[in-house]
Amino acid sequence: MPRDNQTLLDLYRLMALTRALDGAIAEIDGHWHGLEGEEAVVAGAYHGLRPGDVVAPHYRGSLTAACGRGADLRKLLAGLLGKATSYNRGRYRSDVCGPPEFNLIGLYSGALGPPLAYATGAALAIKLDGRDDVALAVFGDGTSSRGDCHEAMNMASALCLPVVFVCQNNQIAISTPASDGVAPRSVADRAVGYGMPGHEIDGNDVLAVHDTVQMAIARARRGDGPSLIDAVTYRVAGHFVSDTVEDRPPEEIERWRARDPIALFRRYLVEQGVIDDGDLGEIDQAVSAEVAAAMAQAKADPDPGPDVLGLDRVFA
Amino acid sequence: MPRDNQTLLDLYRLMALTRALDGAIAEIDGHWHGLEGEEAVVAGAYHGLRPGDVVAPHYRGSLTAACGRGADLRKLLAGLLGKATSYNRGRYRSDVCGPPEFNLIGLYSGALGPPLAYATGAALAIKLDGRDDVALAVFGDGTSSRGDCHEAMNMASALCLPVVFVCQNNQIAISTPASDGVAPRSVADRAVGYGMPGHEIDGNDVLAVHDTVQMAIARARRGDGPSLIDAVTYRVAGHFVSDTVEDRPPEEIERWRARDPIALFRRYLVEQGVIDDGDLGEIDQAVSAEVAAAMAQAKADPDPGPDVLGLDRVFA
Amino acid sequence: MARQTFQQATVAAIAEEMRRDPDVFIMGEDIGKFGGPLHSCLGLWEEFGAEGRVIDTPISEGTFVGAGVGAAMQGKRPIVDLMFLEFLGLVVHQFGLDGGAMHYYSDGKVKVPMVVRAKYGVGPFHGHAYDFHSWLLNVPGVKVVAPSNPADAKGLMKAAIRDDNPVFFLEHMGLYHAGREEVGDGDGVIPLGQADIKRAGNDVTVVATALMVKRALAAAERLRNDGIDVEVLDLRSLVPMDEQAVLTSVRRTGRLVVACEAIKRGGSANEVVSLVAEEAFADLRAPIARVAPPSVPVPYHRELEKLYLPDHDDIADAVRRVMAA
Amino acid sequence: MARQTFQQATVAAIAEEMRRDPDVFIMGEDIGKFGGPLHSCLGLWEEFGAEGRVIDTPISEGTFVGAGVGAAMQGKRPIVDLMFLEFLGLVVHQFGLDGGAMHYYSDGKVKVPMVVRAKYGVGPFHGHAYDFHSWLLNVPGVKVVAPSNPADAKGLMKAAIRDDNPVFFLEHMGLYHAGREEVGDGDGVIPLGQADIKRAGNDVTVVATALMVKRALAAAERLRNDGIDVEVLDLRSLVPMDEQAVLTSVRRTGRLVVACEAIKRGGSANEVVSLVAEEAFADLRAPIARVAPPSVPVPYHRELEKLYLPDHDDIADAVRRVMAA
Ligand SMILES: Cc1ncc(C[n+]2csc(CCOP(=O)(O)OP(=O)(O)O)c2C)c(N)n1
Ligand SMILES: Cc1ncc(C[n+]2csc(CCOP(=O)(O)OP(=O)(O)O)c2C)c(N)n1
Ligand SMILES: [Mg+2]
Ligand SMILES: [Mg+2]
Repeated sequence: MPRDNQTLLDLYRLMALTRALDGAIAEIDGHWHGLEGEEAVVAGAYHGLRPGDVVAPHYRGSLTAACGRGADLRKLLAGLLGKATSYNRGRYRSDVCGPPEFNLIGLYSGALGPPLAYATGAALAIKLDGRDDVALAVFGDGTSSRGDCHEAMNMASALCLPVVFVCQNNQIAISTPASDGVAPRSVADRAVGYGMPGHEIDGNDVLAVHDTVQMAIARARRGDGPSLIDAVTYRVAGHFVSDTVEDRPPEEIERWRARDPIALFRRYLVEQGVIDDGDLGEIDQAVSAEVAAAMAQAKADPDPGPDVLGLDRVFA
Repeated sequence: MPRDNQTLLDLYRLMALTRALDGAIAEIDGHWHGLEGEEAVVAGAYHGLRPGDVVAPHYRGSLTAACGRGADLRKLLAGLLGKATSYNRGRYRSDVCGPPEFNLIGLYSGALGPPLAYATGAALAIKLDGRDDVALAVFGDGTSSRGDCHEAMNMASALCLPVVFVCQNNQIAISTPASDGVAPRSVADRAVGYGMPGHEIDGNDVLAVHDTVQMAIARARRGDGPSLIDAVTYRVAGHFVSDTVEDRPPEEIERWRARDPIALFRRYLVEQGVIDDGDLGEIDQAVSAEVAAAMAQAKADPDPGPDVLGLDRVFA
Repeated sequence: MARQTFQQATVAAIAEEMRRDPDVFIMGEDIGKFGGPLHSCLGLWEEFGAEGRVIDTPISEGTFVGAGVGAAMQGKRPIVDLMFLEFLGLVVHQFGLDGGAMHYYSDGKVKVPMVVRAKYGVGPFHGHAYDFHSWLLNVPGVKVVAPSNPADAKGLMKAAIRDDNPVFFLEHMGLYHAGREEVGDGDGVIPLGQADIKRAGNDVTVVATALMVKRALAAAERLRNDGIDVEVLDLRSLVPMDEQAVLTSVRRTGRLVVACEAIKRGGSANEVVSLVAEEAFADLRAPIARVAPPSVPVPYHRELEKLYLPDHDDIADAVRRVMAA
Repeated sequence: MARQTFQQATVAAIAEEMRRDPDVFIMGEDIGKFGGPLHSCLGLWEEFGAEGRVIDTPISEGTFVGAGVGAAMQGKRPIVDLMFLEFLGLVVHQFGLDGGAMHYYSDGKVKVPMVVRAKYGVGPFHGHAYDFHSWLLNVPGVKVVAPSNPADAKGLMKAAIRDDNPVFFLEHMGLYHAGREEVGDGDGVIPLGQADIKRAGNDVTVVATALMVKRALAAAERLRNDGIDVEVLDLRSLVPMDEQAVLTSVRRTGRLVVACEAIKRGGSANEVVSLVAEEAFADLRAPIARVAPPSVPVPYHRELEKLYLPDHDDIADAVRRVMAA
């Protein structure tokens, strides 16, 4: 797949931003669901979408989706703190629910699964309106056991809707290894049952992710219907920051750490002569500074006042 | 698969009984969901189970499951009429919900799908108790689109439970052809996604059904886990008796009528020298007489009195 | 003006709104060429099917209701035919918890203009009678409509479709084909949240919706012979509830009976009772009475079903009780 | 006797029942080696895991709750850890409509002895606070338990496990790790349906469950300084509800305030209000008052959350209001 240097650097930047955010948020929020090791999936999937495309991101990576679509970092971080300056003035958390003005569908309750239906509905709206936008529905390996997954894929296939389903398969759900919670080895194996293309890919290879997602998006834009991509990666982090229970073999974690997607991509970029180490370091620094500044601002931002409770603002 | 003449004749008898019931009930209940053409699936699946096996039948064929397990015909028909002599004294309908004393799981609400979970739970109980019984979960092609199907199969596979899933695939759901409601051609294609064996079989061939179900049951009894069988048949009848809307090509219906499972099996039995036409006719007559007698009794049976309402009998 | 059944009036409202607004579409099981169970969508396929605005879905309730939410977020105005209210438990998360919260949680940026319609109730169709609408009162952000006659059904369905929130629209199977009544052909939107006094009276207020309105009216006729003058207040929508209308009536009559088809324990009747016990206590001259089925599953035999469901006698008895107190 | 938290007492009850009855087992997400979110099952894996009685399930709520129903029909006594009450909408059909109806519809032949436990409520864990238990009051055949302290949690969990019906067991996250209290180590079953007077008083009855009991007691302390003597009645189980205890108390005090963490509209508080408005009207000296969150989704920022959830001041204000009326 042809891609220009700008795309490569944008992908790198989104991965670096994801990591920088991860570190900064972990410091202030013990309940943050980190995504160390999974940056290639989220950057690869969320980069290069059009404004009319609709995204229902997996909660782990929701902030990356928002950043990838142009949301403001300070407002997002304010949303993590519930500040009045956040996109919803503190009514709801930004870490699992992105600003809808960027065509993001979040977790409005905390239940995993239903957003696949909302993405399917967005695709239906797209089709009814004759747009050539697409919906992207991303979910975890654990979430793939929910009936919502089955129904959404089956319905998207039956109605030939422009949806791309991506499993952010970090091979674990809280403590449950995918091998226990997800019966087959690959979630992509399910595609045949829905009569749609299924792709199992290396989720630590950002270009594999990006290329495959873009290919599936192109197919959907053409009106050829949904696809299912199983991007296999690994949750190097705990389930959330203060999750100290770790039952996986240390060697396994180390093996995956050695396949760190950012390090892999850095090596690739340097080897291909796209950029040198020094300039990569500059990107890293710029991103970190941006995050630090946004965080400092968000922290200083005001808390919401009682008016935000908005007892009469439930109904439109 | 070795089978004795008795099994063959029992299978025939259950098919004939199913058809006789179908005709007799259609006369009195405009809302009866007939199963002309589907007798091979239900007789093949429900014959030859052990008392400890648990069955969650598809609603269309629920009475056959009850008969196959030894339930009393008059009580069942009384249950259709809500009579005081029915298994539950008129509290609930017998056409979609069989008597639990025969290890039958019915539709206690009218929702299709959840009984697959109940069957999965029965299999879990069986496994916990170290029994070598099995659970049989039968569902329609339309029902296969429910998330329950996915979750039950995935969970049964993940926990290696003794469940046999059978799709009574009559290729339609009310008015929706399987090709519109179920994305792939064969429901059996889904098995690979759950890492379990999948079998697509001719649902008009009672021996194919019986053999395949029994093979899957044997596997489950051995502790080797669940299987999925797609028994492809055809709903020659309307969705229910007074359903006059018919949008399928008459030739298609005629083609399947020509493959009537009872006629096919009769021919086989005669050709194999198991029984001759005259004796088959006698079985038919005996079965019809039995149904007529049971129906007459059920009709004459008393209605439930106000005490059956049992306001204080909701809780155990 | 035309004489229409509840079913016809409801479908007419949908068709008129689909003509008026190209963003309105409808989906559900067997609602296309088949016309919908009990003719819930009769004729829509013929008129709008070719435009793709009448969509047959697989049997995937949570997901097609969820798809309604997702399409509404994109600016469409979906009507989802759930077939039966009995399936509410399969969709309440998508419709209620998520669909109802989006406008609030997004600080007004997301709107979810959708209607879920559902048949229910004891009637000629023998099954799927369960009435669980009461749950929805306890879910923030969703509206609940329960018309009692064809004209109201039409006007309320139009309002529901034009509403920018998730609206649950109840279609009682005991009213569905139960006779034709005059229904206006004009726009005739009936705003949600406006109760209607179906019979004025001075002695006692009976609050009801749907089939219970009919039965309350029958009870009122009988009670006239006893010299009891009953006011029958049809809430029409339970959320928003016309609290003023209830309070005004009860303040005048001093007595309240609430009739409801959901089982008594935890039913929506309780909201009316609580409103009055809080706000109009000083004007109450007698205990409040609820008339509702006992807290058992809907039984099957028609005689048991009759015992289960409150009829005009049960309502009349309750009225006599509060009059005697 | 031991000093235990709510979480410890609950898990102790489960462990003791699992020791007592080999048919009891537990399943849910991450309840095995991981010990359950918020330690909901801490230690059970170590003791019962090898016997296969602590079962980690895939993320398939409807199906693992349904599997509980199916296993219960076979004579097992499953405990299902739903993790959060927020997921009730994903399982209410299986647990409630089907599970609750089986005993009745089978004319007593099927029993469904199971417990679904679920965490909820505004507390230190920031999220999944939604309280939708009120729905279950309107579902025939299921019981609902909501303890307010460790000792009650233990005794009620034991009763729930021994009960032959589907029981929903609420575990409030604001109480979960909120301090140790004395808990008996004996069998100490607390029968479902027995309210408990947590504080005797003469002027007004405050009915509450779970966290609201704690806050009602705090309000009562403050009101003592105003010379108002509050009785705090902890329902402990909402179904069955100890109607006699409520009526007896209100008949004595003549005043009722009901505090509830579910949003006000359609919340379970309404059942208490309705009971009293029907049965003890003659003894009421003042309007009834409900104290409950407004009908909006639980907001996120801690300050908004505080405004949302009734505290002792809100309860005290309501008491003062009914005293002044
Ligand atoms: C319907 C539902 N069930 C359970 C949970 C609790 N929960 C939160 S995160 C999580 C694990 C999800 O696993 P996976 O989909 O693989 O995502 P990951 O955490 O690995 O990114 C669970 C079970 C939930 N939020 N929603
Ligand atoms: C959850 C649910 N959705 C919808 C219905 C309404 N309904 C009753 S029968 C039926 C068709 C089912 O199709 P299928 O599973 O293929 O069974 P068949 O009728 O063909 O035997 C439907 C949609 C239902 N009972 N339950
Ligand atoms: Mg995962
Ligand atoms: Mg079918």
